[in-house]
Amino acid sequence: MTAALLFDAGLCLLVLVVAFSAVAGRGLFGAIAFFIIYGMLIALAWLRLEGVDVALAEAAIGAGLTGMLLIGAWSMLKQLGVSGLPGGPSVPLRIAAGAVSGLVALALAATVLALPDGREGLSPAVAESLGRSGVDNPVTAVLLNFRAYDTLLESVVLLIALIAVWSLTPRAVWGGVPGLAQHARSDGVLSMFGRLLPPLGLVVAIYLVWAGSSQPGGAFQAGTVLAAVWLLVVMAGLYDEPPASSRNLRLALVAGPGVFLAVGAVGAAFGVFMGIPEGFAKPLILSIEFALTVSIAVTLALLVAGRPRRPA
Amino acid sequence: MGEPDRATGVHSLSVVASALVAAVLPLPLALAVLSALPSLRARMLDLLPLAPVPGLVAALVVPDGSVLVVPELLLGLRLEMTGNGAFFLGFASFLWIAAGYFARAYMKDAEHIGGFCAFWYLTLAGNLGVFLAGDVATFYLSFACVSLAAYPLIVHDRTERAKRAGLVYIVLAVFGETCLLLGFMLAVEGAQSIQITDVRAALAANPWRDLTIALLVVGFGLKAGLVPLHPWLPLAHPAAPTPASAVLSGAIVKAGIFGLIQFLPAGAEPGWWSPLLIWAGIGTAWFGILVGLTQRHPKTILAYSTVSQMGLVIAVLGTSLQVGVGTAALTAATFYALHHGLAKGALFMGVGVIQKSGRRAAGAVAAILAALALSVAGLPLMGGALAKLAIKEPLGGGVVELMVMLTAVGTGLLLLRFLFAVFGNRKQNAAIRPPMGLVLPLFATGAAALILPWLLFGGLAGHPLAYAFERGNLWTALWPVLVTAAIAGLALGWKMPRPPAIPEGDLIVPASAVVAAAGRGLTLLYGRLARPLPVPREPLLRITGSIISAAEARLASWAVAGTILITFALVLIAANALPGAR
Amino acid sequence: MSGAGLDSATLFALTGAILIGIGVYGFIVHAHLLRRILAFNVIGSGIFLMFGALGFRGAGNGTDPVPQALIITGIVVALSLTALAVALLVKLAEEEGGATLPEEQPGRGEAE
Amino acid sequence: MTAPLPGAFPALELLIVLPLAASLLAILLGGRLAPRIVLLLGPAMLVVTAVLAFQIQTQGPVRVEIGGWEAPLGIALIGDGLAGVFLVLTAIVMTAVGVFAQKPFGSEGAETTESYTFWPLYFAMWAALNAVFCGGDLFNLYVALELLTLTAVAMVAYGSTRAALRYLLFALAGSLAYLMGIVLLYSATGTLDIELLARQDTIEATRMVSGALMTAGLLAKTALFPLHGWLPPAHGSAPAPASALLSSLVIKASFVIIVRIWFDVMPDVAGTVFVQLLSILGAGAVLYGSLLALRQTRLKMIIAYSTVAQLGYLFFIFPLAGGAAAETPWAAGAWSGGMFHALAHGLAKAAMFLAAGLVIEALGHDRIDDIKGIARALPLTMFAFGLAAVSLMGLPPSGGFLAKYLMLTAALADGQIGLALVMLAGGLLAAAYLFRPVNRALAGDYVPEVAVVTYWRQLIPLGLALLSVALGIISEPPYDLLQVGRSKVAVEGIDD
Amino acid sequence: MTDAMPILLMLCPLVSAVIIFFLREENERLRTTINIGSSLLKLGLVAWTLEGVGRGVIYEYRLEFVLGLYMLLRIDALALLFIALSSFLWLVTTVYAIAYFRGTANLSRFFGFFNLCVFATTGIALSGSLISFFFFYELLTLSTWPLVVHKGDHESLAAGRTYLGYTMVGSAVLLFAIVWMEGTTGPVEFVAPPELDKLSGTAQGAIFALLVAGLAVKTAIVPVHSWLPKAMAAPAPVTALLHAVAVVKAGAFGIVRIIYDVYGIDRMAEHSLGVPLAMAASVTIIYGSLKALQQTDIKRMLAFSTVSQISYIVLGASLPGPFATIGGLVHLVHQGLMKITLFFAAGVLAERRGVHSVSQMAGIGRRMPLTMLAFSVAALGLIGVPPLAGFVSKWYLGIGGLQAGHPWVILVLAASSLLNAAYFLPLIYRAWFTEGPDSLEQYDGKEGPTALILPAVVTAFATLGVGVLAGFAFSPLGWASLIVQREYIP
Repeated sequence: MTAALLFDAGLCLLVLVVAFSAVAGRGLFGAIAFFIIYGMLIALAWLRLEGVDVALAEAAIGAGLTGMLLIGAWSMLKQLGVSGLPGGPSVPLRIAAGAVSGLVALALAATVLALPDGREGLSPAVAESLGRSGVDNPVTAVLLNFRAYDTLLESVVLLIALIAVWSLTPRAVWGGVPGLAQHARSDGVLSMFGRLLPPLGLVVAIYLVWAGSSQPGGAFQAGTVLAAVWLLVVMAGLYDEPPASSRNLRLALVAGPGVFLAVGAVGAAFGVFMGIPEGFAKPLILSIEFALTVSIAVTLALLVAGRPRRPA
Repeated sequence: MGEPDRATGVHSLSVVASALVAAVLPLPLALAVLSALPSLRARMLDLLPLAPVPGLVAALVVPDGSVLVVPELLLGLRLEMTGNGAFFLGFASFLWIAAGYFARAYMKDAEHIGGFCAFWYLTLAGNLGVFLAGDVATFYLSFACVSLAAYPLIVHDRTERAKRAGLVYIVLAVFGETCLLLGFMLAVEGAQSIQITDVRAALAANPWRDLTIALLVVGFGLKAGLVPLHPWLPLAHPAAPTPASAVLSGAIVKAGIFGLIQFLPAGAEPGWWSPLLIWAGIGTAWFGILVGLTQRHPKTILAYSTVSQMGLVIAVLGTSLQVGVGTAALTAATFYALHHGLAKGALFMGVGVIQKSGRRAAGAVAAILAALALSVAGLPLMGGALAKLAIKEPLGGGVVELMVMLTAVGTGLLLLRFLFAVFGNRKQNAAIRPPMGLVLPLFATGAAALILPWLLFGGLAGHPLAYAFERGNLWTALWPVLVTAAIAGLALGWKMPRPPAIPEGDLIVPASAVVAAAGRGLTLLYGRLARPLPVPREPLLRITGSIISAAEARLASWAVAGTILITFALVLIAANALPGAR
Repeated sequence: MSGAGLDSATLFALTGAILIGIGVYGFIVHAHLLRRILAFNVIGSGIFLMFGALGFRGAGNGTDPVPQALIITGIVVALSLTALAVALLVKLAEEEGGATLPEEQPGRGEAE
Repeated sequence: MTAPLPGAFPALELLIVLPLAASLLAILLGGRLAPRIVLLLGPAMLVVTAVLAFQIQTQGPVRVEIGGWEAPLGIALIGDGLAGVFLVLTAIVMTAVGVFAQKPFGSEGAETTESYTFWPLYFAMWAALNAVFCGGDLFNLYVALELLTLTAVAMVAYGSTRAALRYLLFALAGSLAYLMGIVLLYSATGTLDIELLARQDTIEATRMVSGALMTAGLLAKTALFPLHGWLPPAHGSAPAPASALLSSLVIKASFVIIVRIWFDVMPDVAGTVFVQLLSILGAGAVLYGSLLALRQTRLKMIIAYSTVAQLGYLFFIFPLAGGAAAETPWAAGAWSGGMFHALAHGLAKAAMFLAAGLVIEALGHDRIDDIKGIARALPLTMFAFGLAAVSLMGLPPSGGFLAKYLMLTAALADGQIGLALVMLAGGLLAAAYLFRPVNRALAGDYVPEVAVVTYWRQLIPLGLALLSVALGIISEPPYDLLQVGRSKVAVEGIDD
Repeated sequence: MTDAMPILLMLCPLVSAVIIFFLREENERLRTTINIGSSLLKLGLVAWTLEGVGRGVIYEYRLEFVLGLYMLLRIDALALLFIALSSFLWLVTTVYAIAYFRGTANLSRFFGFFNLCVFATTGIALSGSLISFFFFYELLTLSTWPLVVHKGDHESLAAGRTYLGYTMVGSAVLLFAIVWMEGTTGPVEFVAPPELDKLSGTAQGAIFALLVAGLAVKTAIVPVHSWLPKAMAAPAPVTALLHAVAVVKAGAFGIVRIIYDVYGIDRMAEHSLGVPLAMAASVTIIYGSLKALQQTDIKRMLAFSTVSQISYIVLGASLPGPFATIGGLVHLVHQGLMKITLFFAAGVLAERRGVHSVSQMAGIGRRMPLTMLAFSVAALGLIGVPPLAGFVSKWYLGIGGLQAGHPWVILVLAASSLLNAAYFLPLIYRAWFTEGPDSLEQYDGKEGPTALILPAVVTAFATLGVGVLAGFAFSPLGWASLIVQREYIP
């Protein structure tokens, strides 16, 4: 057994323990905290599996944004005075659920072990077509060229999730500002970060998008960074969230998917839906990525902020 | 048989004759329809005597064996003039004319006159149709027409008595019709033809022979007053207006006799039917006499007399079944029935005249009534004696003949009782001169009853007229009369114990009591059975309902559904993976 | 993977399987919806981990990029669903003052 | 399969692009103008689907390789008969509901939550449905299905947060199971393309497990008994147009994927026990759903439980396809019957929910006990309801009858008397539970006071109901379309 | 032309149904014109067809649905018998209904469904294949239901519920049987006997039983008859239709089709399928009459009478031999004429005089002479009094029963006749021979509007006419003989 394997085994064990704590832990806040740690550990695992893009996404989105969502919900519930059920799940239920989930895990494990060896997957095919994709990073090539249709739908999923969250807005505050008003002191640490971070975040984001074509990174990761920066700024009380009725906001929301779709539609007009001509591949992909980044950033930030709660 | 017999339609009638035959039925039918029209109602009474005229003329003019076939009508309408049928047609038409004339005067001020006329015409059409029918369907139609259309005539007065009589009548009539229908179906199926001649010829060989004959005898016997199917007669005759009673007893009852004549397989000796009919007839004759003697109402007595007389005719018809007797007996029966019909019709009219006019009519009317009574009783040289003479031969001597001859005594007594009932009633105080409209038909019919036998005896009885004057025959006719006179004298001189009061319709009284009791019992029983079983439906529904609701609440819960989902996935895997699952 | 004995990829794949089991447990056992949402995310990441591990070829062969791309898509989708679920949960809490569905509270049946 | 000729009309692509664009446009334009988009898009989509149907009918199945990348690297869209009929159904129902929703989700004055958010959701749902029906890649189907779930849950949330959350939970679980199945399948085969997968004919444990997992997940989304717990509250409490979409289209999406899996992807994997199990659950759904529908007191809840019941029939096709049933005079009788049922049910159910919506608009409620006389106030609406009921009961001459007839023939030819009896019982139960509201609506001899419902809006459910009935009369075009590119398995049976 | 005829016949009622549905309620004149016009037009077409079919022409029209599943409309002699009856009675009923409903609400709906009902009945008559038959059979169920519940009161709604409940179950059974058969034999057309030998003898018997059981519901054979008396809650024109032309007849007609054109007489005999059916029919005949005897409400009495009478048709069809068949077929028409007369008259009595029960009939004949005359004629006809229609039927049935070697049939007929007499005669008696409470009131010549009275009189005349003119080639009897000739002499 090599050291690497030993490390991996330790990591796995840690992941499992943390995951169990997140799932079965007593306190809700503790569970969420464990979940965030768990996300980070998973990101680590992804690094071990040479999936840097995934690691980034997992850390940013899986652990970061999801964690923020959960914490936000937790604090809202706390404000509302809603707590968990007294007692918790009954013992028979625990046993039954344990048995069932154990079975699931066993069945899956068995299936995994039963998988035949020597599977190549699609890496040869990707490698073969990478040259025609316009980018060097195979993951980006898959995301934005080979399976661009998936990504298009995915960006719409994100956008529609926001619309869905907005659909929960009471009529009275429609078109209003998401989230609760932040009253951070203007000279506090948050405020300082809020002033410092945006330019930095912007640079990082642009780099991530740019690098995404050849190295790990891309629109989603970049969008997440930007969204995080925005959230920080808002939390610092420097800027308020824009109202949901803002025309510019709406334009920003649809820009990414819109550009993406437009490129696809133009392709369709020339005979190949979502077809990206070889010569224009890189600039086209990059412009899609930038547009997407903006939209994703705005969408993610608003998703975390939640539905409008205050009149504009 | 399939197709109605179109090819063999023998159009052997001359144009005039066929026009006559064709007019016999439509005329009264048309008049019946006209009677229903409010504007014409009043006139229709006057036309009553006119309607049967074509019948009479046809009976006189149209030769025997003439056939008129109209395949488009009914199941293939066939009118046929047979020998006996012509006689029945003729005498019935005559009686209907007379009674119609009588009715003009008698019913002048009656209520519901439109209805009376309509049904009179209908009954008439049916009655004549019976005698002309050449196919079973037409016969049945005519017979049913008589049966049903006579009902309104019976209940015409709307009295309680009339209603009761009507009820008994209609119940029995419908029963009789049903029996006839069944009998006809069986007979037709056996004959594979609806022609009456074919049907009669095939009846003896019919596998259902006995049942068929039984059904026919019941059906026709009911109309003819065969005991125990007779109770409607003594109820209906007195209840109906007199002209109706006259045709009921004189012509309608004869439809039953004619039916037997038409359908019984004469001379074919079908099993024990001959003795059965003979003895049933004799029984009926005696029953009518005995019960009739206990009655007070003159029309009732006449009705019982009709029962009795028809019993005799049926006895004669019974003999016709024997080999070798056949046609002669039928002719004799026809002759007897003919006389009886006219005489009885006249007697009823007489009662009507007395009713309307009281003592003033006593003289001449009494004379003709007495003469008719004596004739029916068989006083020598009267028409009735000839009739008795005609049936003597087929009866063939022995006990049967003796019994028949003895009924002459009974009949004599019964008719004496009748005369006493008519004239002995002191309460009658109306004393107006009877209108000619009533008297004329009475005398015409009476005369016909007394005279016609003389004219027809040669033709029908198969003997020269002189035969009637042979000593033996005279004596045969005379002794019952003498016995009757003796008994009557004794009865007058020696105060007889009052006969038991048997209600009109005799057997119907206990019978209806039994029916009523049975009805009550059935109702009670049905009530028991029909009570629904107590099924606990409500709680059952509630329980299943609550089970379903509980199940649904569980299934909505994710803890349960999630477990199911996962279990499900595992089961699905197993379903494909387990050995033997594929 | 039986042929190669236990390697890192298998290890992570099996970890993924167990993570799924843990998540399933949480998904079933908790009535509190926030914890269910959390469990959902655990299952999701377990599946992704398994997916990634199964597509991992170790050094030299190169990792299969397609699963990675799919996983990234999956993560975003999961986030979208989580966001909606959280928003719905908050609304439920605002409307009904609870963070559980009524049929899963002991002693209360479905009343809709 | 024919690749589209260069310059051929890109019908399939437009069916994805147009509603997506409309959705984005709706977000951009806002609640004032968004409702009007459908008035343009609806006819356009109808035309495009008609062209597509024509293409499929005349040229055979269409296959579009997106971005020009061949599978397994790229994603393909499949335009076969199955996709064609469901795309047409979607276009019809979506357009009708879109026109109908102009009122409840339009805004006369200021933009409201509903008028703004409904339309992007609506168009996205349309896109998602189209993507599912013509998707040729299992993972892409996953993404499309999630988009569909998002829109559907959000629409339910207009009516009831609780129902929406419950729906979401079931959907999440279903998604995870499906995703798990995909992961295993990809790991085993290295492709997610349906056609490529169909060519693999080895039966391995992995494929079995993944098939089962995908099916289980999709069953939760399709709400097959006993996983239907979420459906009645969700469909019963959503706004009427949303309910119409959910019942008539959304659940069909996951069903179509199940059909694709078992008839196209891995027919060899399914065993006799498996297909029987599905049909037994279907039978359970028919009986259980009907019984519960009988116990409901609200019109929409009856319709919702009716959906639970009607879904059951769809699962009869798994054991009935093939076997002795192949001998029936009708090609792929059971399979075609099942698809016809889905179509007829889609049209009829949409009509019913829209009619129920009008009743609620008129009366302010849908309690059956209190809808007396509504037939006099809204005769066209109740007529539409009645017509739709005819189709659901499977009475001639409706599409429901044709479907039932085809399936019944197959069932009896195959000796599956039990299923045949369940089908008949289901029809009778449907008659029983649908009769109650109709009877109630006809009762009374007065016209109740109701809010004004315009005539033309009553025509929408009527039109849908008429279409559902007409499907039984003008059945040849859809039937023929359905046969294009039909899986061989639909005739030969999936279990042998 | 020959192929268009079925379509023309179908279009007449369908087009008028559609137009009337969309007519405004107040547009009475146009509605009436369309109603009467289309009825007359259809009757004319039928008359024309009658001549053609008499010569042996067969009119046929085929409409494909999906591969192998098609609708076949075909006018043969049997179809024409039914369609002629329905066209005639429909015309009469339309006139009656227009008069009956004058001035009430929801008439466009009513007449719309009314015409739809005609459409379905025409379809049933013209169906040339089993599945086409089922198609229209169901359509009939659906289109009659709104008519049954037209009043919208509690009673008629309950009646409608029962009606649907019974008929739907019956249809389900029927469908099951049809599908079972067609699953093996392929589509069954009436013109060519299906290859039933592919099925085992038991299966053939079972399918037959199921087919008949399904049809028995509408035919109201005991024990599935209860819906019929309940359906009396419907308005009089509707009950008249239900009983005389549309619903019960459809069931009986279906049974006739099954026996003669699906199974065929030989197969019926071979598997002795007819006798049990004949017995069931006989039980129904007796039971219906007994129940009718118990009733005091006129319409309920008539309903049970229908239960009894309809089974005559079944009885005739189930017995082998030409006579029984003729009897059954001819009763199809005769029963319709007689029963519709009774319902028309009963409707008039209830509507104009508020007479509902037997006890209220006293003296009514005097005040409603034409109505009661029609009633009496029809009632006597049902009893089987010659020369009315019922006699002809009974005659042929009885002879047929004997021919078939089932002499008990005539006992059934006799018993039924007696029972019929037992419940009809008192009614007639009361009406004509007793005095009502207001007997002083003189007949004022105003029985009711002509359009209300005339239909009953016309059908009563027809009752008489078909009996008196039974021997004509184009009388119902003549036509039934023609059918039987074609059936028995291939």
